Amino acid sequence: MAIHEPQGNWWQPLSKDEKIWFILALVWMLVSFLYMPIQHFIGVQNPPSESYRVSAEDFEALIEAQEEKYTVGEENGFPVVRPNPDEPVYLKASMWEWTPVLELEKDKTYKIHLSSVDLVHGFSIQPINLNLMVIPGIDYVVNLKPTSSGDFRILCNEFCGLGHHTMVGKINVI
Amino acid sequence: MSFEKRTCEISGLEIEKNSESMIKLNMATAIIFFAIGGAAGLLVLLTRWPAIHLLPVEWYYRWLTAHGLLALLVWIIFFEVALVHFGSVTLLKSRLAVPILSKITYGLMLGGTLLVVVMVLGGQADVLFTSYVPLQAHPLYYLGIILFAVGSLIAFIHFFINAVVAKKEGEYKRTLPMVSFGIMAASIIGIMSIAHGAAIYIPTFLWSLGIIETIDPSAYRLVWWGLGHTSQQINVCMMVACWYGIAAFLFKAKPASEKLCRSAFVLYILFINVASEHHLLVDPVFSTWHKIVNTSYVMHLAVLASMIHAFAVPASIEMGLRKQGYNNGLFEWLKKAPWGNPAFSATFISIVLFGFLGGTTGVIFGTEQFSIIRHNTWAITGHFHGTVVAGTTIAFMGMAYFLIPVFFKRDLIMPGVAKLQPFVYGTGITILSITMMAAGTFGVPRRHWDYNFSDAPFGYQFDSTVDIFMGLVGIGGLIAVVGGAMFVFVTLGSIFKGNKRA
Amino acid sequence: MSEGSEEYSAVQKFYDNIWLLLGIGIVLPTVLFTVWGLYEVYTLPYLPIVK
Amino acid sequence: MSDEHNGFHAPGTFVLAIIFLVTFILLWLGHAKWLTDIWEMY
Repeated sequence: MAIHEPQGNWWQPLSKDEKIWFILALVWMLVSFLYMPIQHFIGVQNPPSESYRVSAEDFEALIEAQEEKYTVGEENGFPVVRPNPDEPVYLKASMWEWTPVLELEKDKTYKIHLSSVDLVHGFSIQPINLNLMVIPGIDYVVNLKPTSSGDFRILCNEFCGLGHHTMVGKINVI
Repeated sequence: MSFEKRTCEISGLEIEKNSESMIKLNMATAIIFFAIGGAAGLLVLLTRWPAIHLLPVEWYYRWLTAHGLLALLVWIIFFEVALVHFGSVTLLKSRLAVPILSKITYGLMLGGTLLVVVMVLGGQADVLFTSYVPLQAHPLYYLGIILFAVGSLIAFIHFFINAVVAKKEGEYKRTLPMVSFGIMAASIIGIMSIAHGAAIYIPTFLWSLGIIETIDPSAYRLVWWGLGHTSQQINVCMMVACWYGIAAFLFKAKPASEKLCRSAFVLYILFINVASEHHLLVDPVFSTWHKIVNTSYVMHLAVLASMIHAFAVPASIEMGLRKQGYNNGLFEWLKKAPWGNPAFSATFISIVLFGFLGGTTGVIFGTEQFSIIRHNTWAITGHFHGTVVAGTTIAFMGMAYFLIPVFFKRDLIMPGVAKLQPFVYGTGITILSITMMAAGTFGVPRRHWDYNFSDAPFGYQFDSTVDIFMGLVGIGGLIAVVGGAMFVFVTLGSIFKGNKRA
Repeated sequence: MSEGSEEYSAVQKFYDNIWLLLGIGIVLPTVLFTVWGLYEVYTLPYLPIVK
Repeated sequence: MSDEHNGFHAPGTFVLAIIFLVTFILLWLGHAKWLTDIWEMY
């Protein structure tokens, strides 16, 4: 019984069903874990791996410089920025807003720098449901290529204080 | 060695006096906190149910913090402390090596819990379960967590002291019984987990006092999850030990292969802890190799272990029942199994639900790329209600139904209610878990007060299917609350008012 | 080490050694997950800013 | 029992386990499909 000490040598061969099950489970696990590195070579959806440290002041300065250069309008009090696909794009998370509203072109790849100037936030593009973490003091470099057009929302999905549920930003893809 | 003990006529176990009182105390405390944590869960549920939307925003987050702490940590760890005593004393027919340590454990854990609950409900710690820096709570909140953690750390270390004493006094020769071995594995994971807890909560406590200036948010997330996810692996390991235990007590079941089952526990010990990486898959800072090695190459070996257990335990039950004569066809043993015994039905429900709901989704959501489409959505909440609630909590319920008559020497009251309880609770959690995952698939965030975004600068409406799932989560949750209340009434009622046995 | 006449495999001896399991169970994940992770946190370069 | 290490000790459990494995693989494949529906990112 499993509540008594087994006697003697218990290193004994397996029964047939155990053996088959063990091999099936092992093979399936091999498939599942080989998928991860392989997907980095053959897939086009992978978690980005480039990141840097950045101070809140430096990041705010980059956001301001971008707004001066590329602002094309205003929506609900937020500047609408239409960046050049060849240059880095900056998106700031703070309590409780995403700045600026980005206007991106479909099927162009952008290098988007994500950072927070206060707390940890969660970057969640809806309705396509693409989720990343945004950490204060860290710049996360995301190579993003919108493959559908329309109006998208950025929700915050990491708790960031009592206004957390109002933290909604916008991306327009044209 | 001679020490005071009695032989239990239900189980044949020899029960030593010092450990008996600690097991009773920890089990009863666990169930009381289960009741409070469940009530907190009901408030959270009624707030997320769009038709009711009960609590104002600040109280939603406070009760959510309380629900997480009480249901995920306090209920489960108090019960696990009882199991540590059970596995290292009762099953080894030994004695409690250092009785005072058990008392210190209990005092620290209870004191810590009360401090934390007062701080959270007093509005001094609106930081949720994870308290990611730079969110800051009152220093006493961190102190409460530290006290609780130190208490449980002592309990897990106590396992090893008890085992050494038992071996020295000849109570076992070389190999721990399977159930004790599982609880030993859980204790190793527990020590590893709580060491990480100390490594992160002590600096955070000093930071909240102003002694340390800053804490790196990425380092915090890394080390915190060394506590946060690893503590869930204690639960997995304890749950599996309970499966083996119930199978042995009810069916005299022997693990089909000591070699395979023990290897599976060793794989847990070595590899399951790095599953903490699941929380960091879409984080900046950590390299692709850190993510892949920790989730893939290593973690999958632990999943392999779970798949071994998921086969070995029902197989040992099947072999036990076939020996009793239920040998016709493939499934006669399953049909004739003692479904009216809540200890059995809870265990079987736990095995099935943990596998299908919690286990599969855990591996899938923990795959590096799939994390992009599931991270921090409600699907994650659905996943861990499939593991910690449908798996661990239901397994512990089964264990409680078995252990209460053994240790309290009282019969279960309301046997009819007890018989139904695992089915009611299991049904509720299944609906809750599946519909949460479905809503998460559409992007509904976890830990969110208002999924209609009525005060946001840009409005957003989820796909209208989501409304159906939100309603179903509410209904599943209510069924689960009824099942949970049944458990609390039966167990606490039996503890205090059950018929006394000789 | 021999007790009685039976031979025990090396793996069985390893599984019965709870202190060894405790040691490896703490060291392995701590190095693989925590130490490696902290190394990456504290060696992260600063964002090269183009002025 | 002569077939101690050859026969199936628990055929019923084995069938349940295969059902589990198939569910697992289907769910996994579903996620592999849903992943390709999102924007390209690396």
